Amino acid sequence: MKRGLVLLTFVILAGGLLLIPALLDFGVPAFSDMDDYFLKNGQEQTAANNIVTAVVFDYRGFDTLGESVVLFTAVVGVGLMFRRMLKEEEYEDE
Amino acid sequence: MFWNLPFIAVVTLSLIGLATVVTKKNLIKIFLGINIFEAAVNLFLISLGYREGGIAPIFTSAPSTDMVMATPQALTLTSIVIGVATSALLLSFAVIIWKKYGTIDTDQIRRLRE
Amino acid sequence: MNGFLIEHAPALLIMLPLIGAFATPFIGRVSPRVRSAWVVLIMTLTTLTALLLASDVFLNGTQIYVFGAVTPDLTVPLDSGGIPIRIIFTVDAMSALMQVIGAITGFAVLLYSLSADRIHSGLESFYTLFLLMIAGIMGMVSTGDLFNFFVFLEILSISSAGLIAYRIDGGLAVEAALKYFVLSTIGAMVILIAIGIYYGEYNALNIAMIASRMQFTLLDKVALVLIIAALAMKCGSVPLHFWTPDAYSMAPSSITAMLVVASQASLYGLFRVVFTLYNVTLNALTVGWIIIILGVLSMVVGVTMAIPQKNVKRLMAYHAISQTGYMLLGVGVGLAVLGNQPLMDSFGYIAMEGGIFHIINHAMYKGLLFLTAGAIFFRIGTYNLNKMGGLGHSMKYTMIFFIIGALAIAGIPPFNGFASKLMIYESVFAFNPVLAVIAMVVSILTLASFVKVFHSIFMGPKLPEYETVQEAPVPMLIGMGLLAVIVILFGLFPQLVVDGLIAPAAHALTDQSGYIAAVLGGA
Amino acid sequence: MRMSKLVRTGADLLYPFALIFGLYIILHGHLTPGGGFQGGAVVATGAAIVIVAWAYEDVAGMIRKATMKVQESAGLLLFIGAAALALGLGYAFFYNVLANSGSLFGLPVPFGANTGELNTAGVIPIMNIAVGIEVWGGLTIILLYLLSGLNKKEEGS
Amino acid sequence: MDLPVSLSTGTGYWNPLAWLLATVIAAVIVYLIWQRGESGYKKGTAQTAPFISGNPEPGKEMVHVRASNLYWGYLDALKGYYERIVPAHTGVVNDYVLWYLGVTALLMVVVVVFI
Repeated sequence: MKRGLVLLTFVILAGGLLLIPALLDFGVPAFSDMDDYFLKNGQEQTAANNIVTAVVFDYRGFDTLGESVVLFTAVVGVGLMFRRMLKEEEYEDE
Repeated sequence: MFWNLPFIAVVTLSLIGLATVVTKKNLIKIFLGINIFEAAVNLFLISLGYREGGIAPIFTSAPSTDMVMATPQALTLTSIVIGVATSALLLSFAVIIWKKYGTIDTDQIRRLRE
Repeated sequence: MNGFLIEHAPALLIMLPLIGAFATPFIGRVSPRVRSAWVVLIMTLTTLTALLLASDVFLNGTQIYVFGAVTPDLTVPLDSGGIPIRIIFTVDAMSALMQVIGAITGFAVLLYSLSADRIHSGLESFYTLFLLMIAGIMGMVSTGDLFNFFVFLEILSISSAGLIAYRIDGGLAVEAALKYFVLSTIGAMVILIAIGIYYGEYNALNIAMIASRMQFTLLDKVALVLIIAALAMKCGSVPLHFWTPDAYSMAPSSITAMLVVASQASLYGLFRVVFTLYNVTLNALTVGWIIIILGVLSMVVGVTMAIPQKNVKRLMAYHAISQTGYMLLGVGVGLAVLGNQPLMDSFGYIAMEGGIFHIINHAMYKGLLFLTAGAIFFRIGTYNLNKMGGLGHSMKYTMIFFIIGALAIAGIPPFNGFASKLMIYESVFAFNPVLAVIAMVVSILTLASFVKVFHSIFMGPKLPEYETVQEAPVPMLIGMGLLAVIVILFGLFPQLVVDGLIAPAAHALTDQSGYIAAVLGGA
Repeated sequence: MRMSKLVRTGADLLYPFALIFGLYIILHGHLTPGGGFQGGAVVATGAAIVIVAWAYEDVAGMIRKATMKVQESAGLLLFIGAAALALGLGYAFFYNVLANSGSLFGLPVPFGANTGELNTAGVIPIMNIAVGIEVWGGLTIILLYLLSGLNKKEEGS
Repeated sequence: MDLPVSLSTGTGYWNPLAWLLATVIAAVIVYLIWQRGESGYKKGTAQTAPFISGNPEPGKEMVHVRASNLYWGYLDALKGYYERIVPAHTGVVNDYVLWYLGVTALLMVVVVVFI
């Protein structure tokens, strides 16, 4: 019963996701105006040869801030897990 | 259909990753499944930006100006770093659970239920 | 100066908590007192910025902030042919409302947390994560860019997971955090697939840009399904709610109150996608019914699961699920009649206003209830209802705050829960009477369940083991009191709130062309 | 557990090279493939090699968690400071104030392929350095924490 | 009576202040009735001690009805429902992910196939 449901779920998910290769063409994007703008003007506007870096740190710099914040958050979280606990913190309550 | 092989690989990889998460009972294997799924998503993003015959969008000594799209590469970079952060936190959870419960079998990690 | 502040308020709203979070590890070295003062300062500034921004948005309409442009309002570069290329924050009335919720709850929770979590170690990391959580919520609700939304969603889930596991608690808290984090990571990745689909189809990441190009092809349907399922899971609607009771019950109480706001930020994302990204291009009736069914399931299963619970926070967590159902129901009814202007005017807008009003009400009274549960735990050291009793003799103020919260959640006049529930009942009755009846029965069961909780915690004779229990400390009472005052004020003057905050938010949510015009400039 | 002397010496020798290669990737992020994240990860890999070759107790003396924490926060503050520089000058947050300005990293670049000039791209190299510092500190500290957690378990059992 | 503070709910309206006024009036009436009652009650005398057919008063923890004893009849009446719904919360993370994927698949069928 459960095995059948798992199988059915995955078949449906596979069907849904296979619409991506069926409808999107690899190597031939339908629109590319935003990226053409980056490639055409990015070098002059940001004075960076590497357009990916120009996108990462200039056009989408705010995402990059968020991304380094994610790393920072994970570090703080990991540090919190391995902190030295005080005696009175060690309780268990169901 | 066949020329969309990268997207088919994306679908296959994500199903493998999700199936791992659903069927495996070992926490580390579940995390590996999540990582496979993340890899599939990253592959999806990066293959969205490919244009036939394009080169990497870097002008330093570039042989041509016919380049692939740059944004998906930036998105993938972000997504990879987020994946690293996620894996780190998940692994530290697994370490603590191993220390406190003495097991990483998900059938045993169910003191919170109902 | 004031003009500068208002112009850059969306950026400051993210910047302030981030700078606060980055500097907290340094400042924590000096002394705990300085660290507390620093965190309170940062949170006060953030709250003031949010209120300033909200007042500006409600007076002058949608505010735009373009990161990295020459001026913050230059959305479309002149030579780009009308496409936005940078990350744009689009703060309309709905976003401003969510920011106000996050700021007020965050401020009250911080005051409470200063004394409630005093006994723990690792507090500078705790407050760092707390500020990051605020930044995540603020970013999620104000961004106008899908990938940026994903990034803030991840910030929010990682910081929440760290905070849920904070008390470790013999591994139980870590178990809850693990379940939450596995689910939310997979959900976020699924959202990223959907974002990739939009990008591949329309080569845009800006919500307004995608909305203006939206075709509702087969792939858009797939993306819609992926996003709806992931965000419904993040906001804890049945049958995707399984992480909610675990995470809510094992987190520190102050964090649980913030988790309520966090799940509402996901709810906001769901509404934003459905209303702004798709709007009438999708089959509003079907998707509306999907959201209504999710809502009804959440209401019924949430409240029935709550009644037999023995852990007070777990019980309240199931009620949080049940109340989320009301919001989904109200807004779902609005969605189901979207595009049909007569029906929309007769009850659609009222239903949506009810659902959105319930969001802010829920954040206030559920936050209050979780804080009272935390205050009780602070004094007696257990959440188990079977071990409690007779605390009304010694914790009078806590009891009063609990009564206010419990009556508000059960929809008893004159508290704020009644006002929003009444709006939902009457408008949903016009749509489908059966749904309204279910909503009322759920409300009665909620009252019954809270009568049980009230009886077991506060009623009865003073138990011998709690002979020496005292009232909760004053800072905790201030935090609870702030939320209680808001609950009462919203209950006494609902029309002012609805006219001033809720109706603009509901209209902003349905007004897709206004949103697109604000970003793309009338195109 | 400490590895053999050969491995330890090899790791010590490898570390400066990893450091320099990582710093190269960080500094040339705006000209060649790479950038702050990639370079920071390379440097952290160097630290990981040292950690693998030596025992945790030895490494805890060499690479201190507190230093790494300060380094990480400092990197982030530098990053957000570089972004907030534009606010002080009256532009929007994250505006690239230094690009094409003629001052630090301010040489203009015409469109088209060129050989690359280090002194370009405005705040992008500064942000690359900031992110590089942050990722270096962050990844190293994650390794140290995970290792210290495992270590305590061995003592207990 | 259309005060500016009353909340219109589509088909009706709701005025908390009028409700509050009515509550105060009702409270006053209740107070007046209550005042006419017997006033011979004195605290601290044998009047206030519980009388259980002459038996001694049980301990405090015996008197208090604990939470798990409440709503016994309700839970018993809905036994069939609870026996199904409670075990669904298994606490196994694999099952939770499976629920999530299952709902995604279900929505996929509803949205992609049927509309």
